[in-house]
Amino acid sequence: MPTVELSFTPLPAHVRTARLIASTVGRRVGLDESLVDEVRLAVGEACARAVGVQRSGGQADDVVVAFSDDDGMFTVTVHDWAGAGSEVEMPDLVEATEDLDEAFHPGFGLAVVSGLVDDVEVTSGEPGTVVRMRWPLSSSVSS
Amino acid sequence: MPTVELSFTPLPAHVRTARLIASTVGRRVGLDESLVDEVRLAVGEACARAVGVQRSGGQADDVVVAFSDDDGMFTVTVHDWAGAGSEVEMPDLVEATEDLDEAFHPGFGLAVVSGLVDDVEVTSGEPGTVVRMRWPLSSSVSS
Amino acid sequence: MDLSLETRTEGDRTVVVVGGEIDVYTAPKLREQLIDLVSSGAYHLVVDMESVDFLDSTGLGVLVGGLKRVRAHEGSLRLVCTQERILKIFRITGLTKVFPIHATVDEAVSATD
Amino acid sequence: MDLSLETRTEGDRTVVVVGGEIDVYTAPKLREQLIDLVSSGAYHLVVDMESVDFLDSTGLGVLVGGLKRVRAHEGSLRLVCTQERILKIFRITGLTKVFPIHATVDEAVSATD
Ligand SMILES: Nc1ncnc2c1ncn2[C@@H]1O[C@H](COP(=O)(O)OP(=O)(O)O)[C@@H](O)[C@H]1O
Ligand SMILES: Nc1ncnc2c1ncn2[C@@H]1O[C@H](COP(=O)(O)OP(=O)(O)O)[C@@H](O)[C@H]1O
Repeated sequence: MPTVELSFTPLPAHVRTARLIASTVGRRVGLDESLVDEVRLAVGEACARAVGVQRSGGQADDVVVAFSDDDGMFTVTVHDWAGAGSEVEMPDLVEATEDLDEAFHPGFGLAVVSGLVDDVEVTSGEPGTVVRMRWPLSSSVSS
Repeated sequence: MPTVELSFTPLPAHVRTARLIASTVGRRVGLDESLVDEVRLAVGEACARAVGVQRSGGQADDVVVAFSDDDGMFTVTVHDWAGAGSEVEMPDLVEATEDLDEAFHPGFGLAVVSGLVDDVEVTSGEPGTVVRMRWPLSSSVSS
Repeated sequence: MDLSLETRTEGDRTVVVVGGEIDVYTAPKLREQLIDLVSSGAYHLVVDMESVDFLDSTGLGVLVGGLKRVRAHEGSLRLVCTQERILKIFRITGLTKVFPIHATVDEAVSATD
Repeated sequence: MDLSLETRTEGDRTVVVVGGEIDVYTAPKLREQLIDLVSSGAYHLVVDMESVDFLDSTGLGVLVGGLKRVRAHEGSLRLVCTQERILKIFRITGLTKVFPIHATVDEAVSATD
């Protein structure tokens, strides 16, 4: 069961709120301070991607972010409802650069996530994509 | 439709997260800076109350806080699932003081809420209590 | 921010300097501190709230509980607070009529009314 | 924190000093700035990122877009950054191979490679 769950309409401003909550909840469950930055960035990327695919698909449902700590792990999942087919490949960014525009590119953020986070799992299908990230907790301060 | 919705297991630590989100989301939708403190306190009180009644009733479902801005108003609702009968009276605190213990007292927080917030509505019933608070927005920065 | 607590003695008064946030999460710590003091015979308390950033009703409840405890021993519990945002919460709840509130620790320590 | 942008000219280079957070919310502002500069004929850009607190992939995308635009005019886009947390994001994405990254604005302004 998630400890904290956040859902928000797919707007860029709310991605900042999600980031802020990621670092706050992470700290609260005892995440090592050296990982807080990584969590903040990774959750932000996953949420920005979810907001992006839903907006480009005209899908207004709330993006859902769930935070939980179980068995000494801090788990964050980000769900979009953009359906199967919202791209989830992680491009080789160095190769891709020549073609890359500043236009929204959902794979770009996922590449950052997978580069940052050791334990990440991306599942695509109906009703959309789930990005699950996990980090070890050094201590369990509170839950 | 709520702009941002937060749900959390009924634990005191999460009340702090809810407060932090209340001020962040409030600022983001253009809440006047002079009201941010009031919103933070009021949302904290309503959440602390919800956590309290659920814990004393052994009800482990997530407390739900929804934030939205519509028609120039910032609306926050806090839902608990403690069922009808979770006290919602707002006691006259000055009268009550002699009997008051530091033990949890759900009406205490609501008294603070109703003292702080001009536009507040408390609805009790099944599956629980809903505290709805509203504040005027001076400007609509983003939504 | 978390709660910080410091205690010192001034004559027959015990001054508790509180900093940070007194809320549903940290209030149990303050309650313990007040209970410990009363158990150890400190019945005249001055709670300095000048460094408190945030106070909610759980915090108020703990202060009221402390007042009840010291009164059971003919004691006193005085507050030091000049912060408008904190004072407002005492006013809203009518607790300004229950707690003597002072502008400085010196004033609170020497008060006898 | 929001994004801050300041622009100045040093010889044939235009220095853009960026502060705050470059993310999905603020990146459009930076993109506009870069587009405006290129439209007004500034093709040799130095983006000073020393005051950037946060950078996400949307920000990277905008920088890559800027690079493409100046290259279309035989121009350059150099970055100034020594912050490890920011550099890490360029490394992860392989963009250290795409952007010349300098330790100081002076170094970037005088670079000709
Ligand atoms: N993503 C975030 N990370 C850290 N702090 C944040 C974040 N979002 C908001 N805040 C906090 O909320 C405050 C209000 O944000 P604000 O200045 O309104 O942002 P913006 O100007 O982009 O709307 C900021 O001072 C900051 O402390
Ligand atoms: N309710 C809140 N209001 C403002 N900031 C908060 C709140 N909760 C957490 N934070 C921020 O999160 C950071 C981490 O909190 P933390 O020190 O872990 O709290 P605690 O010690 O009570 O667990 C704090 O430094 C603070 O900036």
